[in-house]
Amino acid sequence: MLRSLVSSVTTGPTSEWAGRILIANSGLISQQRGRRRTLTPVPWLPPVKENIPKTGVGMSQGTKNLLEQVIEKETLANSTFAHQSSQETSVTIGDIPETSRRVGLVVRKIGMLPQWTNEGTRILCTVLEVNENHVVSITSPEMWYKSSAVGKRKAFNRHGPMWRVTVGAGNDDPTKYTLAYRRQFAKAGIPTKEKLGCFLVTEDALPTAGQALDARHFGVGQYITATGKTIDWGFQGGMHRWGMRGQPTRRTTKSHRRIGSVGSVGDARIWPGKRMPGHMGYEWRTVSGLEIVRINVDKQVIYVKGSVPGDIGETLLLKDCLQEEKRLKSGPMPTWAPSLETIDEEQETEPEEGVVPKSLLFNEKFSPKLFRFTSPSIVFTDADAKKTAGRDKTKAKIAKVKK
Amino acid sequence: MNEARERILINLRQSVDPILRIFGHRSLPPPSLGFALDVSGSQPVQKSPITYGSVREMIDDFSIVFGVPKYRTSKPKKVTRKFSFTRLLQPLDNLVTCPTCSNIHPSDTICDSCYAKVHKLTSEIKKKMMQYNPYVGEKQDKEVYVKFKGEPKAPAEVVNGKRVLEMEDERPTWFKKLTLKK
Amino acid sequence: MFRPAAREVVRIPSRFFSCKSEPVRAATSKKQATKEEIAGLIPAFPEIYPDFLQSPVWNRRNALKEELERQDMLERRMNIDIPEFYVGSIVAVTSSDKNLGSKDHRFVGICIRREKEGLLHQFTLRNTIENIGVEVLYDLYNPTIKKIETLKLEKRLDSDLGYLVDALPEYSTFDFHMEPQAHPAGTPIPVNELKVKLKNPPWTRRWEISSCRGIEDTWTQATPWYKRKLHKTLVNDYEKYDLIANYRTSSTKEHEIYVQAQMQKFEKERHAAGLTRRRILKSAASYK
Amino acid sequence: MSAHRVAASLPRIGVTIGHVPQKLKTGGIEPSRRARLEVLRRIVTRTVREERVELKWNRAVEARPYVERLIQLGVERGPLDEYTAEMMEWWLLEKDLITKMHEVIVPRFQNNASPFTSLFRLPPQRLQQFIQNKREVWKRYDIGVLEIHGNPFPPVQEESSEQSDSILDILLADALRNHQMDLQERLNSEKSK
Repeated sequence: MLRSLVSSVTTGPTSEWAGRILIANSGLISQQRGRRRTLTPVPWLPPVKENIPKTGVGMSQGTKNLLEQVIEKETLANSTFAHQSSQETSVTIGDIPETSRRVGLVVRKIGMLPQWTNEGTRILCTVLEVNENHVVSITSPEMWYKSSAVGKRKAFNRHGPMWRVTVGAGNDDPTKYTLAYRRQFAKAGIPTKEKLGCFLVTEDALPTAGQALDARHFGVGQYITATGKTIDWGFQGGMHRWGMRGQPTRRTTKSHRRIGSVGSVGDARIWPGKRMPGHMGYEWRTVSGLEIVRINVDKQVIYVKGSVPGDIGETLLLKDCLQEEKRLKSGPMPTWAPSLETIDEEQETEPEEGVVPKSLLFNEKFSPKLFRFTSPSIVFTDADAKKTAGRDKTKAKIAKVKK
Repeated sequence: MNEARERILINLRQSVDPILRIFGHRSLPPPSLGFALDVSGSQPVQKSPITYGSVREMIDDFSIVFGVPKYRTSKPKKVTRKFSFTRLLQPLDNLVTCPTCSNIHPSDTICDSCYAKVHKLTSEIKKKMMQYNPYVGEKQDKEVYVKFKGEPKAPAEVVNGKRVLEMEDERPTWFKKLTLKK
Repeated sequence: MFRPAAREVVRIPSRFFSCKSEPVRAATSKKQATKEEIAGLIPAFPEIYPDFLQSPVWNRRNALKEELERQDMLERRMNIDIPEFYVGSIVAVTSSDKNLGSKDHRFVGICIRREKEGLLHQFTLRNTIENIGVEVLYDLYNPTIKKIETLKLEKRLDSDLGYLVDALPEYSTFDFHMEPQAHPAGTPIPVNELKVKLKNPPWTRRWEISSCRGIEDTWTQATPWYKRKLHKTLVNDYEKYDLIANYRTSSTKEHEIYVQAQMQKFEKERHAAGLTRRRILKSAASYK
Repeated sequence: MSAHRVAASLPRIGVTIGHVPQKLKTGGIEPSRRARLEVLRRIVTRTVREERVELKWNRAVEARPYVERLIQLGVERGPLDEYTAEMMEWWLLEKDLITKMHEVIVPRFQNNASPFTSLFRLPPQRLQQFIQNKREVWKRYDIGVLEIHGNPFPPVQEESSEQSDSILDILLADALRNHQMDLQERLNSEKSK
């Protein structure tokens, strides 16, 4: 009786979030009660692409080409229309109050590459591509509360009423998707999106539906939170999945990577939650407190210091970091808009001799501590050497004579 | 559920009784048929090696081992399991008709009746191609030109150093002149 | 921990093989521009510029990331002259270090390994100082490196001289004050067919089964214990015949032509802007 | 100081290559990577010998890039290259096929790019395997036809006629043209605004 009660509690849809205890400190591998990987896909994912038998109908090559041209023109029209509509929205660069939450971006991890600081130390950065983000829909807390189970928990939480903003990324060929899926984009007047992501946004930072989001939504030097699915390792044993130590290679027969005993005799059963081999990875994980060191505006690419969950090519949700000392004090509210472009432009200094003219370079924003590859090699001064020479560890510590 | 148990009992009795007679020297009075009662009124454990008075006792002893259904499977579920193959098989939705021989085949494959003709002629040409005598030093080191019966001798520049294969029968109408794809 | 074939797998398709079986006959396409049409191409591009190749991991070959990385690499090559050197050439690197203050640190050694692609590219120099073997691993694009000189430009029989660790010290001792030997432009790169004699075993690796061509006869020196074990060792020399496994990790001609065209464009822009006269895309063997 | 010739890298293979190498099994050899290469070796030899072969579909898909790569090696580097000779010698079991490869097949593609072969799929065949005490055992085969271009055999598939005259096609083309004009007007009005 007890077992069936326990399993029904944990497998119910509402409980899969409740049972989730995430301790995000470094070393401890925290274990989650209840189901870690929901079998039902996340609600905002597009439906599995049905195999619409394209060749079933005798479409000649000419018509197919015509169809592709029309789709391209439609995507162009939608994005220009969305771009213009986001011109008019009122956007200010102001300080962000404590309680407000801004919308985030849906990005794709495209790789990792090293950057160097001005002191010559190496930083391994993750490169994230912001691929044509548009706001798809905005639902008020009341509507969200009424319409969905997730809304019942998240719409009115301890941080106050939260609006749900869905952001789409990556224009895709509409013939791949069903009409029901495409309807939400037609309503917002934006091209069909491949990936969707949801964010909790407060009232004062609400964007408008169909608004284009830009990489400059986040500033350089700001801290962000990255949420995504971890790398899918498949079925893995206890040693790799939970870091168990396994058994010695010698003097044991057929058990070197086994998990060993699974409980004490007295229990006569195995406790629920026992760490065992099973599917590892491909679960939602959040890494917060990642610093942005560089933003390439032309290519809409963000360089983030450190690593993010997920494999290369996977999608991530980027939000502002909510940790107290790393919180964003001021930035574009509710989001970046082209109208801010004129303000950011530094005054145009006439290029002295030897400096690379702006036309040859990407339009990029650098963190002050980052080494720019256009400048010559780093040269240290004697002062740097003295600064680092701390106490000479070889000599004994002698008490200072108090005068 | 009970008729399943009865069937097991009958089968077991037919196979086990002769064995019992062989080594079961002392037959205990057969306990009452009520299965559940047996379990509650069990006698004190005998020290002597276990001998089964009757099949019934043997089944009672091993019944712990049998898996038993926990819940009663409903009628609709039973019927679906037995007769629902029509629903399990999905209809094929990518069938097309071949423009030349109007034979139906999946859209991502070629038409098999057309290919049968091609296959027959190809294997004939292959047979001809393979007829060379390697021991005399003949090798497959030249391109092949296929000449059918009743065709005029091919002009020199087409054949130029190719190996000509003489085919017995006519050139089929659907096999147009081979245009060299360059 | 071996990831289940995820090293090069993006997503395992639902059907076991992912070949779309459209029955359309494969169109025969013309050969692309042959080498002569694009002027200034270097045939030995993968050997001279290993850092500009794509990653052997199929999953990491992302065009946008490569383009951004290449932009940084070319900027860096405008500020420091990175000479042409191979595994087996003797190279001198002067770099600045925070703890040394304004003094420079210069290390001379034979390059025994060049690995990884893009900004991560690393090369290892080996030398014996006071008969202690020293191997220093440098990041090619580390901004603290001030100068790289090739003192002797030559190749060896192998692309990885890891066996110098077990070889006699005389093979990896090079004088710090050795003056550079200029390589006559236009002549092919010499290949030093030196066969190295190893010290007595125990070695760091089982050189007797490795396919290194630059080692003296290892079989006679190998210990009998390993010789007895040889028939049990998993010998998979047939893997070199797997054409497609090789194709998955090697670079393609189209990519090389594209990268060289990008480098030429970058070079032309910088020359036109009058910023520098340095040439990036150059090769000692085919120097015109 | 001999300077060995630098081997230029080969162009891209224009054929779909499966993400994961298939585990091909054959009798006699314990299934391993070696067994897979042996199976592929036999298929490549037979393909070069007969220029059009019918194979199991998954094996045809797996072997096609290997045939392409061999032809590419012959076309790009020619018979004298050391790596090409080694590969040809290993991959073509019957040694007279090496001469056929260099004399017949490679000259066909001197100025052609990668797809040198075509692969067609036959509808699934249901063939009787054997009869076991009055019970026929049928087996379902997915067959692929792998062929090298320029072979003397009749073409498997004629060039499909371009213009399909189905009514739906005509209506669809017309609707698309109208939609295109509307979009054009909308864009122009936007620009003018």
